[in-house]
Amino acid sequence: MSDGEWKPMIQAIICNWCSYAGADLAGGARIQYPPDVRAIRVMCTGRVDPLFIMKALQDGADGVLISGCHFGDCHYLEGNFKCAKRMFMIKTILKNLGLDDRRVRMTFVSASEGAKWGMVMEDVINTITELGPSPLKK
Amino acid sequence: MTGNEKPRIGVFICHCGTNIAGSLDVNDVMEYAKTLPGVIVADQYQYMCSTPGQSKIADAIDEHDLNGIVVAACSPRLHEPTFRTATKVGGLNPFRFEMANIREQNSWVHMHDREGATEKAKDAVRIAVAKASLLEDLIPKSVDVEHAALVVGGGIGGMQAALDLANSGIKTYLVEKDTSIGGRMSQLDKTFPTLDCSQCILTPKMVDVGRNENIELMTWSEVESVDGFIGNFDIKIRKKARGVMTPDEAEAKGIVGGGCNGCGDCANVCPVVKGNEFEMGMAPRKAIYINHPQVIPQIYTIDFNSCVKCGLCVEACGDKKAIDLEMEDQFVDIKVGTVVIATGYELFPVEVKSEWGYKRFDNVITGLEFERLICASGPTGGKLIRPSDGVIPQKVGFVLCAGSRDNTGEGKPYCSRFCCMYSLKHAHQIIEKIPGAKVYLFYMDIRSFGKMYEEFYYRIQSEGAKFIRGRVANILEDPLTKNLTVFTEDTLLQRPVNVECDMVVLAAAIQPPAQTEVVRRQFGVSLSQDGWLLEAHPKLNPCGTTTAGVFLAGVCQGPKDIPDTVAQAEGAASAAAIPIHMGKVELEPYFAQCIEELCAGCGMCVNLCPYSALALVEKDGRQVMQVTEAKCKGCGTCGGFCPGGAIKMQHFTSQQIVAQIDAFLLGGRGGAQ
Amino acid sequence: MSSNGKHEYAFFLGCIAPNRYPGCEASAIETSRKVGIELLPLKGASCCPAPGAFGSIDLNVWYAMAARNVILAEEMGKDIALICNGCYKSIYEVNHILKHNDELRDGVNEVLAEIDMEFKGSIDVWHLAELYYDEKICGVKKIADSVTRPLTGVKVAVHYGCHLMKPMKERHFGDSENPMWIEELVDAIGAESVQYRNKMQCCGAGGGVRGFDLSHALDITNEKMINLQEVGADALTEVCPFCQLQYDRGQVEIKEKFGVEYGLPVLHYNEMLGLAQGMSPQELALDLHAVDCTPFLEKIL
Amino acid sequence: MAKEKNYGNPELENKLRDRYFYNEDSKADFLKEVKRISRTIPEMCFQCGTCTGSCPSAPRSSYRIRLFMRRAVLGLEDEALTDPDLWLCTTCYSCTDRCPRDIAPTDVIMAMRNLAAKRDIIPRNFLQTVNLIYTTGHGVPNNDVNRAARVKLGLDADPPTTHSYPEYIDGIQKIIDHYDLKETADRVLEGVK
Repeated sequence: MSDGEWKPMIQAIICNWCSYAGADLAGGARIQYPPDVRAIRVMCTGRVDPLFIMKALQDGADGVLISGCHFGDCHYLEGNFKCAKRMFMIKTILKNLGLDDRRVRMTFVSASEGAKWGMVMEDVINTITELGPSPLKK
Repeated sequence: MTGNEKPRIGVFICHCGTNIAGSLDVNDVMEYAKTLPGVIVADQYQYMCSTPGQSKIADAIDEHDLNGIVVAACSPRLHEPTFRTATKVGGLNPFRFEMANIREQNSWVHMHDREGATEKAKDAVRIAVAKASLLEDLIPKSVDVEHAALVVGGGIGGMQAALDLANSGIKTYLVEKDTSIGGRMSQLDKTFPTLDCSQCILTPKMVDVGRNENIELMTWSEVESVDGFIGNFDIKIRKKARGVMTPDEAEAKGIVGGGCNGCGDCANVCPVVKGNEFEMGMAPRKAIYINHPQVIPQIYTIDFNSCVKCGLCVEACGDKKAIDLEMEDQFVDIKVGTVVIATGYELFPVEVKSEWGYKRFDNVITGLEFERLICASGPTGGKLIRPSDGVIPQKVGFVLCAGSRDNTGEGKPYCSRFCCMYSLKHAHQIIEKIPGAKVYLFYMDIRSFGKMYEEFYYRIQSEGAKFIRGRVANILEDPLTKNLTVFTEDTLLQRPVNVECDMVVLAAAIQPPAQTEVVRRQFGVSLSQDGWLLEAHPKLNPCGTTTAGVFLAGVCQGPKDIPDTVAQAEGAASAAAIPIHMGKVELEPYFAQCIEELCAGCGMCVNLCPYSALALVEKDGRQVMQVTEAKCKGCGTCGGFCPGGAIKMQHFTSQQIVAQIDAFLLGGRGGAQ
Repeated sequence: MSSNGKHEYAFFLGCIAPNRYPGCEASAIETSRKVGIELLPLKGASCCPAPGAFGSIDLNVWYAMAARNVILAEEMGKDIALICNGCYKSIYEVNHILKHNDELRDGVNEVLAEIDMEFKGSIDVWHLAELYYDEKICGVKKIADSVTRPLTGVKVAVHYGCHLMKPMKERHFGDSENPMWIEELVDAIGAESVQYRNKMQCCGAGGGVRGFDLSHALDITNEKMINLQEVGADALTEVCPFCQLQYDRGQVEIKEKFGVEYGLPVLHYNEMLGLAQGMSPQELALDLHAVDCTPFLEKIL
Repeated sequence: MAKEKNYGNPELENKLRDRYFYNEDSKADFLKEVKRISRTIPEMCFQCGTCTGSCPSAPRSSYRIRLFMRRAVLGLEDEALTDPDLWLCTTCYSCTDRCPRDIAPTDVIMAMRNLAAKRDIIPRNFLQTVNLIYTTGHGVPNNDVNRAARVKLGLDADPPTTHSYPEYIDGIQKIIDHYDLKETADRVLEGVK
C-alpha cells in the first residue's frame, strides 16, 4: 500500500448461483463499496470446508465471509443450510482460540439482491476494521 | 497441473473499453502479472471477447506452449464460455482456463478508488493464476436428453409453448392447475388494439392443444415434486380428484362407451350453488361444473369442498357412469428433458387501497370484472350494467395505476404494463355500446408502447373519452343512489376535480400468483425483487433461468401483454426444444471423486448428498465411497465435509482453493511484499 | 397498573379542554374512574404545544416543548393519557420521534439540560379513546356495562379528527379511510352511530388555518355541516376539544359570516359517555357550549 | 434570474415581465433544507395530483400542494416561501396517507413554513400563540367565565397546569428563548404594526 494506514484483508468464499450473481448485479447497478474483500467462487457454500476458513485465518486474514443463497433457495437444495450448521462449530472454535467470532461471518444474498451485497460489503468491512488486525497476523 | 508438469500461464487483461480501464490501471496490473510465478506471458487488449482478443489467447498458447490461461475481465457468469472456447481453439483443454472478475466485482463498484481497485485487480489476477497453475484437463459429462418436455400452466403462454414444442415433434406434458386451459385470456372479451374477440382467437388454439397428439393435457393437476436435472427431470404430477372420469379413464375401468361427454345433465340436477370464479363470482355454478361453454377438456369437475354427495348427479349421468364421488388424487410420474414455466399472474387485492372503496362500494369494480360484464358470454350476456341496481351506467370512470407504481409497501412498485391499454379498450367499448355515455380516464401517464398502441390511443381520444391527468385520491359513495364521486386534481388544469360517476373501474395492479413460491422452489428458480421469477439475464437470456433446462414464458417472469407473452412463449419453447433435438447435453464435469487411499469409509458424505449420488462399496476388503457421476451435480457438499479430505471436487479441489487463499493472503495486498 | 387494580395514567389536559370546555376534563376523570382508569393530575404541564403554530415556526421548539411535558410524566413514572387530537400529535409523535431518532433526542436534551431536564423515553402516550377501546385496558363491553342511561333514540355522527388517525404510518390504528371503532364506542352507550359523506375530512381548524384565515377554515367546517345535516344526525361527537371548538363555536361564526344556521350539538365522547353514565348536563357544563344542546338532551333525558 | 425590462413603464413592465424558468432560479440548498427538516424525499414526487385531490383546502383556494412539491424539487425558494397559500395547509395528512410515492407532503409544507419563518414570514396569529404560551404556558389560557364554570363542576378554578404551578413558566421561557422565538415574535409583530 502507498500510505501506511492499515486496511483489512478479508477473504470471501461465495456461491456461484446466489451471492456471486448478486455481487455481479451490484456491479451492473454501479453500487459503490470499499474494495477490501477478495472473493473466491465455489458452486455452493456446501463446498466450504472448515479447513478453508482456518487456513485463511492462519494465513493472517482479518476476516472471512461466507455468502450463499437464502434458505430454501439453494441451487443444490440445502448446501447452504449444511454450511450454516458448520459455521456454529467454526465460531465455537474461534472463541476457544481466543478470536472474536465476528471475524468469521456467513450471509445470505440472493441473485436479485445487488443492493444488499453492497450493504453486506460495507458492514463486513466496518466490523473487521473496528476489530483491527488479526492477532494471528505474522 | 498433473504430475510434474510446470505451470506455463498466460494472463490477459481486458480494458472492456473504459469499463475496466477507466477505473483501474490495466498496465500496472499487466506488468504485475508478469512477475507472478508460473506466468510466461501477460498481455492486455481493448476487448478480449472480440475476435482479435480471442485469437490473442490461441496464438499465445501456440507461441509459448502455455498450459494455463487467465483472463481478467468481466464476470465468468458472462464470458467464461467464450474464453473456454478460445482456450480450446488454442489446443488446450477448455478447463485449463480461469477467469478473474475485475469488472462487475471491481471496476464497476470501486469507480472512485483507482488505487484500491488496481490493488484488488492485482490480487484477483494472482489468485486466478494460483488456481490456473493447478488446473487439470477435464472432459465434460455428456448425458442423453429425454425426448419430452413439461409446460407448467395452461394460459396463452403455456399453450403456445406446448404447441410449439409438440409441433416440433416433442412429446409435451401440459399441466394446468385449473379445470380448463385458456387462463386469463379466456376471461377477456376483446383484445387491444385490434379489438378482435379474445375467445375467437383463443379457442382455436385451445382446441389445437386438446387435439394435438404430442400434447398430453393434464388439467386439474399440479406439479407435486421435481427431481433430476436438464435432460432427465423426474417429475411427479398430482391429478386432483375430479370426481368425473374421461371416456378413456372410464374405458380403462371397463365402462364401455362411458365417461363424461360434457352433456351437463349432472349440473342440471346438482342442488349446490356456488359463485363461478371464472365470472369473478358474478354468476352461479353448481358443485359439479364447467366454468364456461368453451372449456377444454369438455369434462365436468366436482368441487368436493361444497359437494354434499347427494348422488343426484350420479343418477343423472346414468349408464355413462362418469361420476365417482369417492375419487381420490392420483399421482403420475413423468420424465422430461426440459421444462417451461408459464404460471401467469393474479390480480393485486385492490381493496387494500381502501381510499377507492373496492368491496366497500357496490359500483367500484376491477378491470377483469368489467371484461366479464361487457362480454357477450358473460353473466349479463354482454349488457353492461352496474352491480348495485342493474342500471346501464351513463358515466364511467377508470382509475389507472390502481395499485401499480406505488412504493408505499401497500401497492406494487412496478408498472403492470397492460392496464393503460385495456382501459382504453374499455373506454371504447362503453362509447360503442352505450350511446351518449361519458367516459373519464384518470391517468398519470398513458403507456401505449406497443405496435399500433399509440394509434389506438389517438382513436379513443377522438371517440370522445375524457382523459384527466391526475391519480385518483379517493372515491365517495352516495349511500342512497350508490353513485360515486371521484376526487383528484386535473394536474394540467391545476384544479381539483370532483366527478360523479355511475360506475368506477379500477385498473388493478397484477402480482405473482400465490403458488409461485412453491413452483420456483420445486424448479430451483430465483425471484427478482418484485416477486416475479428471475430470468437468467434481463436482456440476453430473458427466457432462461439459473437452472439449466428450465425456461420462463409470459407474465410469470414479469408483467406482459398478450403479444409479448406469446413471443416469449415461442422463445422459451425453442430454447427448451434445442437440447431435446440435440439429443445430448454436456454437463460441466464438476463431479466428486473418491480418493480411495484416503477414504476411511465412514459414510458421513453419503447422507449429506442431496442427490443420493454417493454410496459405500466393498473394495479390497474395506468400505470405500463410490460416486455415481450421472447423479452428481457437483455442489461439493460432500467434499466440504469429508474429515479425511478423501473427496476430490473436480475444478474446485481443496488444493486449488487453498492455493487461492494462500495466493491472496500470503502474496501481500496488491502484490506488496 | 397500580396496587388497587386500577390503570393509572398521567392526565395531560392541554389548553382547550380545561380552559374552554371544562366538561371534557370533568367527564374524562369521572367516566374513566367508572371503567377502572384513574387519571392523575400532570402538575406543571403546559400547552402541548400547538402543533400548527409551533411546528410551523420551528419544529425544534415543538420537539423541546412537547418533550418537557413528556418528561413531567416520566418523572411520575406514568404513561400519559389525553383527550385531544392536537395534543396527541404533539405528545405522542414527539415522544415517538425522540425515542427513535438519537440525533433529534440529543439536540432536544441539550436544550432541556438548561432547565435540568432530560428526555429518557421511558413512557408511552395514549389517547383516552383508544384506551377505552383496548380490550386489555377497558374494552367496548366495559363501556357498555358502565352505562346507566343509554342514549337510545339519537343519531350520533362521529368525527375522528386528523391527528388521531393520520399519518397512518406513524399511528397504530390501521385504515384511516373508513375506521369504525369509535362508532362501536358510540353504539356501546346506546346511541345510533350514523355514517355521512367524507367522514374523515378535516374540521378545517388545523395547521393554524383557523387563526390565519377564519372564513377558509369555516368553509371547510360548513362542508362537513352540510354532510352531517344530510343524514339527520342529532349530534356530532369527537375526541378532540379543538375540533369541538371548530364545530361548536364555528357554527356561530358560520351563521355570522355565511348566514347559515345548523344548531347541531357537538359533544366530546367523554361528555356523551358522562351523560350515558348518568351525569347531569350541569355536571358537564354543557351550558358553555355555543350551540344549545337542549334539543339533543330532551331526546335522551 | 428574470431578464430586466426597462421600458420606463411599470405597468407595461409588469404585464410583459419575463415568465421563463431559468436554471439559475433553482436553489439546490432549498431542496436540501426541506429534506433535512421534513425528513421525507420530495424528489420522489411524480406530480400525480393525489395530494391536491385529497386536500380540503384546494377546492376553496388557489393552494395546490402539488405545486409546492414541484417548487421543492426545482428549488424555487422565493416562489414557495412568499406564497401566502403556504399557510392554508390544515395539516390533515390526507395527502401523506395517500401519496403513492411514500412522500409526506404535509411535512414538506411544515419544513417550508419553518424556512419562511427564518425570513420573518409568519402569520400574526402563530406568533400571538407563542406570546400567550410564553406568558401563561397555554396557547388558549383560562378566563373568569371558565374559572367560575370549573368551580361549579368541582374542579379547581385553574387546572393543575402552569396555571396552578407558575413556577414552571420559567423553564418554558428558557426553552422558547433558546430558539429566540419570543424575540422573533416581538420583532415581527412590531414590524407588522
